[in-house]
Amino acid sequence: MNIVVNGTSNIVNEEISLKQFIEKHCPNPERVIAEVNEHIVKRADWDRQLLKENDKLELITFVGGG
Amino acid sequence: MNIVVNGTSNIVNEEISLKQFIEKHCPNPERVIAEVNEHIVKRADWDRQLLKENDKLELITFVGGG
Amino acid sequence: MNIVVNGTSNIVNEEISLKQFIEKHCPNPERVIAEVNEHIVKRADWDRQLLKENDKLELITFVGGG
Amino acid sequence: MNIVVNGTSNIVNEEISLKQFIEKHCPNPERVIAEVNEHIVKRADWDRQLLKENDKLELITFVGGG
Amino acid sequence: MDNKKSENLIIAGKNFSSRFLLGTGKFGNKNDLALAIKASNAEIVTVALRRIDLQRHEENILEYIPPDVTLLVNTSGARNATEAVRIARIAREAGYGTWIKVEVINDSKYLMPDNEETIKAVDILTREGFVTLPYIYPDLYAARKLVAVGAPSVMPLGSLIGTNKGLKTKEFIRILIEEIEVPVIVDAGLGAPSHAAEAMEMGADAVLVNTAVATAGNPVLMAKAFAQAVEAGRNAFLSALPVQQDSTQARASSPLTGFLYQ
Amino acid sequence: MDNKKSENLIIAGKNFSSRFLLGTGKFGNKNDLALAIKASNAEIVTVALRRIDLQRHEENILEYIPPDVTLLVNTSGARNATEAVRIARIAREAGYGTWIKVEVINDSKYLMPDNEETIKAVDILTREGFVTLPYIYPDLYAARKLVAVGAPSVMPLGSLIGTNKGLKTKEFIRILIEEIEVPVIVDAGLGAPSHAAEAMEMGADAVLVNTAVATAGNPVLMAKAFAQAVEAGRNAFLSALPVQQDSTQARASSPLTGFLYQ
Amino acid sequence: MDNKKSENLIIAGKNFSSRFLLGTGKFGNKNDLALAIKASNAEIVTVALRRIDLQRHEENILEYIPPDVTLLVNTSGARNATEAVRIARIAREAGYGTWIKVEVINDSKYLMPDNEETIKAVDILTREGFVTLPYIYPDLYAARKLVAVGAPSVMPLGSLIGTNKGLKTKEFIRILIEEIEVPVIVDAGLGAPSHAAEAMEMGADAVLVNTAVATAGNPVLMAKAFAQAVEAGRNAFLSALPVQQDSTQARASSPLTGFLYQ
Amino acid sequence: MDNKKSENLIIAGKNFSSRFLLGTGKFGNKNDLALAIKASNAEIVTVALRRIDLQRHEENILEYIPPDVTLLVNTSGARNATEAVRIARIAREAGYGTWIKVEVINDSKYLMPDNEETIKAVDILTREGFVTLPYIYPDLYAARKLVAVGAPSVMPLGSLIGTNKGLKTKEFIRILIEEIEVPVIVDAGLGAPSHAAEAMEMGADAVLVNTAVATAGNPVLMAKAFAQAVEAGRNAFLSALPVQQDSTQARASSPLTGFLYQ
Repeated sequence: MNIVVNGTSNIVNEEISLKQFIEKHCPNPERVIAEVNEHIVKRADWDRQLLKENDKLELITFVGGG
Repeated sequence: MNIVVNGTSNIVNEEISLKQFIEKHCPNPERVIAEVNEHIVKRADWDRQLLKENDKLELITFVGGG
Repeated sequence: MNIVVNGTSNIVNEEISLKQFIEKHCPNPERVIAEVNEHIVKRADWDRQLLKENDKLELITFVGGG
Repeated sequence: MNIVVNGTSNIVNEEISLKQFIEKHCPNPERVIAEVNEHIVKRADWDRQLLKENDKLELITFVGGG
Repeated sequence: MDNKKSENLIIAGKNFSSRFLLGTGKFGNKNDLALAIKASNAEIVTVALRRIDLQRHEENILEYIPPDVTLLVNTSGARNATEAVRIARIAREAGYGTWIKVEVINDSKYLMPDNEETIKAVDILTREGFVTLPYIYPDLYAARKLVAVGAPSVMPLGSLIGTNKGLKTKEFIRILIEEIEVPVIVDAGLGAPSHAAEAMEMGADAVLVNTAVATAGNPVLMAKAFAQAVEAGRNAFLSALPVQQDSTQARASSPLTGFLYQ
Repeated sequence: MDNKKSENLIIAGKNFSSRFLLGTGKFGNKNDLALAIKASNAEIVTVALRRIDLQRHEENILEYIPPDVTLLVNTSGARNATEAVRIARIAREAGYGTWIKVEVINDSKYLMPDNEETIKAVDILTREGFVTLPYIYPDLYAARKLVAVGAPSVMPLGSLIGTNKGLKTKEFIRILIEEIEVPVIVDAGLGAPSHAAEAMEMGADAVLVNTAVATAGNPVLMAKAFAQAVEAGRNAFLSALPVQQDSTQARASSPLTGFLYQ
Repeated sequence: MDNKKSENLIIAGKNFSSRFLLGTGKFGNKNDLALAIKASNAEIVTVALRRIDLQRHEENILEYIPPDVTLLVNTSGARNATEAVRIARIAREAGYGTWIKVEVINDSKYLMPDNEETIKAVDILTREGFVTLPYIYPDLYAARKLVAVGAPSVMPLGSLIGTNKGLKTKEFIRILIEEIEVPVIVDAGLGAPSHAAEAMEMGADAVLVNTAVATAGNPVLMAKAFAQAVEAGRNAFLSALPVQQDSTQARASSPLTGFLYQ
Repeated sequence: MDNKKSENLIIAGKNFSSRFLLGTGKFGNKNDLALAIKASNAEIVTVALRRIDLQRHEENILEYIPPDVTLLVNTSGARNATEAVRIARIAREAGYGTWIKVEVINDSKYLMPDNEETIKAVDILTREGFVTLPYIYPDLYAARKLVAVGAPSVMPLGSLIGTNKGLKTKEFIRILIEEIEVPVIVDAGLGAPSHAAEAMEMGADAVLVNTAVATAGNPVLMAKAFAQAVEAGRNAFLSALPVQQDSTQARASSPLTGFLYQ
């Protein structure tokens, strides 16, 4: 299953929820803001959001800025 | 007959063409550009343009500008 | 007896000490610094310094300055 | 015989006039201004000015300047 | 305008006793950021959003910002109104408030803000309940339109971002101060406390600084220096500065005549 | 020079924690002067001498200056070294110390200090035990000579007295700061706190202000504003200001790429 | 861009050997205007339109402008795009060409141009066959849009109309020069030949001056002075100016060592 | 002073129609120097003296200077009056006239002229029949003394030698122009024709440029550009420039009311 994460293709073999994906790949899950296909998915809903072929994920966080 | 010339009301008693009006009132008719009711009237047409009650005349000329 | 005080001639009729002169003419004697003929006269010496014909007095004080 | 030319020591073996020295060492003798021991020697006098032990020569020229 | 002289900076009904806003970019050491906020008493700080780098552990910028500080989320990265709106919504969804610095830039060389797109974004975001502080090139007409669509403040640039050149737009920011009723916050390009003081002296309501603090040798002390300069400039504005004398002639502050002279 | 970074301003062995000096001329209300000294924490203030006006009751300026403040007697009115020396001696005789601002002006239009006469006066006064702070036009050679004859500080002008034009001599004061080992105190012409901050940012050791404070709408608040600006500028100097970018190109303080882009 | 270095100023395919444009307002004596055009070799001059005063005999400005000069009719008085378009049409109808300086101002205090309305007017007028030279506040995005809708040149202001303050917008006009391919003509606020030279040195294609010439003591000589300064600045641009040295250190132009020294 | 408005520059009784002086240092190609003199119509050019390099064939600078040009020999390299006098005497002995630019520098970092030593040198040289043009830091008192000892002109610096920073000393050169009766020639630091125009506009009698011409991409065209700017500035001075408007308010050059309005 191909998933585009922050503009880069990723191959995911098993069925996986957004929550599982983030916890597996992000060093600080508690900082992450997630969009799937340009819609924000609230943290409370990460668990039941299953990733699908060609989903476009944006994983975003706060950084220093002016 | 009331005619508004450059924003000011003027009473005109006789029937009069645009050409006659301009020649009577403007010191330098050859410098004048005339609009009647927001439409430009070419110099060649001044003669046959008769002024009517409530006509709005703009008599304009070139001046120094930056 | 003529005395020049701060550049202006003054006629003084009686014999008078510097101390008396200052106390008579200056609103705030305690603020005054006195020169007689370009020599500073200390406050302690005002009493015994008698004014003489053509003495040049400078009576000076502190003021605001930048 | 030691001669200091423009601040540097030079050994000169034979007796030599200022004119000869300049013509031997300077690419453009016609541009040279010469001082010997802080006195200017005019071009007309170069011929008869013989260099002596410990003479201090300044050989100067015009250059671009602001 | 009378509210130009109010004690506090008031934006969208919220009172701030500090008129110094701090940006959080470019800090080499995040502890310096925390200390700089404290040293300057900044009550509003900006942050930005960015894609996570999956390969690298990054520090959480928010941990270094005290909870009582108002977060202002910068839409930097947006090239048009649509993208700015999207970033603002993400920020809100993430639970970080509704205060947005609307920054729309479609020029990668000079980083000039696009006023027209910014107006569009402010219009949309205001309707959605955001408090928007638009970052703009100081143009009177653009500022008027921003106020008309609901911006509770405008943030004109002093000079190009990151150049430290100071108040190159002074003549035009002055017009905004005189003509626009909402607070004018000078943002971008202020490279020294004297620049911040100069902005405040002419009546700017606040300033925002980032680069000059974050890249200073001692960012914490520099943050304090800027905050002091902002207060100095504010007090000078309230005191009514004397005017510059245009003649080339001098005017004595000490008494020059009548002593030692005839 | 290392002492350029010392915490206190040190002149002739005396320590001052404030780097703001206040002139006392032109105050409309003498109570404002007292309050301005307090509000600014000035530790050195200048006064001048003048012939008494026998016709008029005048207030005693000294009553408005706290006793712990160092009085600096200005020789204003002196047109040459001899007159400056005479004024200094009068001041000392009157019991008001030995700290003298040596100001020699022989030009009634621009009030430019005469450096050469000033050097002569400092030379004489130093030998007589005075502490002299010479007011000068910022000329490297004159400053060197003043130090050579014993001046423990130099006070170059920022712009013409009373003009409020700021640091018109910046390029040349900078040279003094780099080359002269004694404290450099910028005097005259500073018309706004931003000017004072700018002087301090480049490493001036202190500033003296009179006209801009005394003639402000609110002199007390303005005195405070200047003092704050001096601290701001000092802190910025100690923090090492980042440099201005000379290219016309901007430099982002926020991350601009990698988000919302492909 | 290479055409930045072309010998002639080329606008809408028409070649001009002079890069100095003259405005005709405010001349006390119309003969001075005629002589000023001649003395400066101006090839483009602006005029405006106004309602006739029926009570007063006024001179015909056009009689003082040589027939080979390109007339540029200013839409001054227009507060929005519609009014600017109307004025342009009147000018064309009157037989005076199709070259229009599009000036839209809706602010009677600062006389700032309204870029957005200007863009709309240029869009309409270009479709109607006019050659439009828009007078703008120097904003990169506005300039890009003007070029996109067909403006063959842009005329950014140097400072507020009639103030003679010079190139206060320098940083932003520079961006236009670098980024915009059509000629950039600096208009408004240039108060001295040195200002005009400065604009040309950084690569402006031409300048337009009115107030500083018309209100000079000797307008004819001043027109010549501006034209000379424009040529000077142009030649300097073509020669590639050396850069300013940023250090405070000097660099000798004369040989300083090796002579009279040991 | 009336002679400030004379058509020619007059120094020591000699008339010059050009008010542009050219320095000859730093030219990469000596042919460029010859062409630059011609292109600029310079009538006075400076040269310097240096020890011959015995190892290297050097070109003769004098061959590139037309015979009708007045040579001004710079005493550069002199650290005090004695050395300056010695250089002047050498120049005269060599047959190159009696016109000397007296330059005394005892500071190898900033290359600031030592006014006091310069005055001494001018005093001696004037008695020996030289025509001296002293290069000075613009100090009113020093200029007065130079005139008193016979200098027929003074040459104050605009900014540090070779920095191209322009008229950093403007406020103080203006004082010389107003107070000193001999011609004031601005020398050093002028980096662009606009700087030269600015000096002339305020009434300087002439300018001397070297670095900015010699190091330009095209020195010949740049020399011409400076000469044009000098004429432009001179004409502007003679025309009486209008003043800058200090208010922030604009003043229309076109008629703005009465048309299309009610």
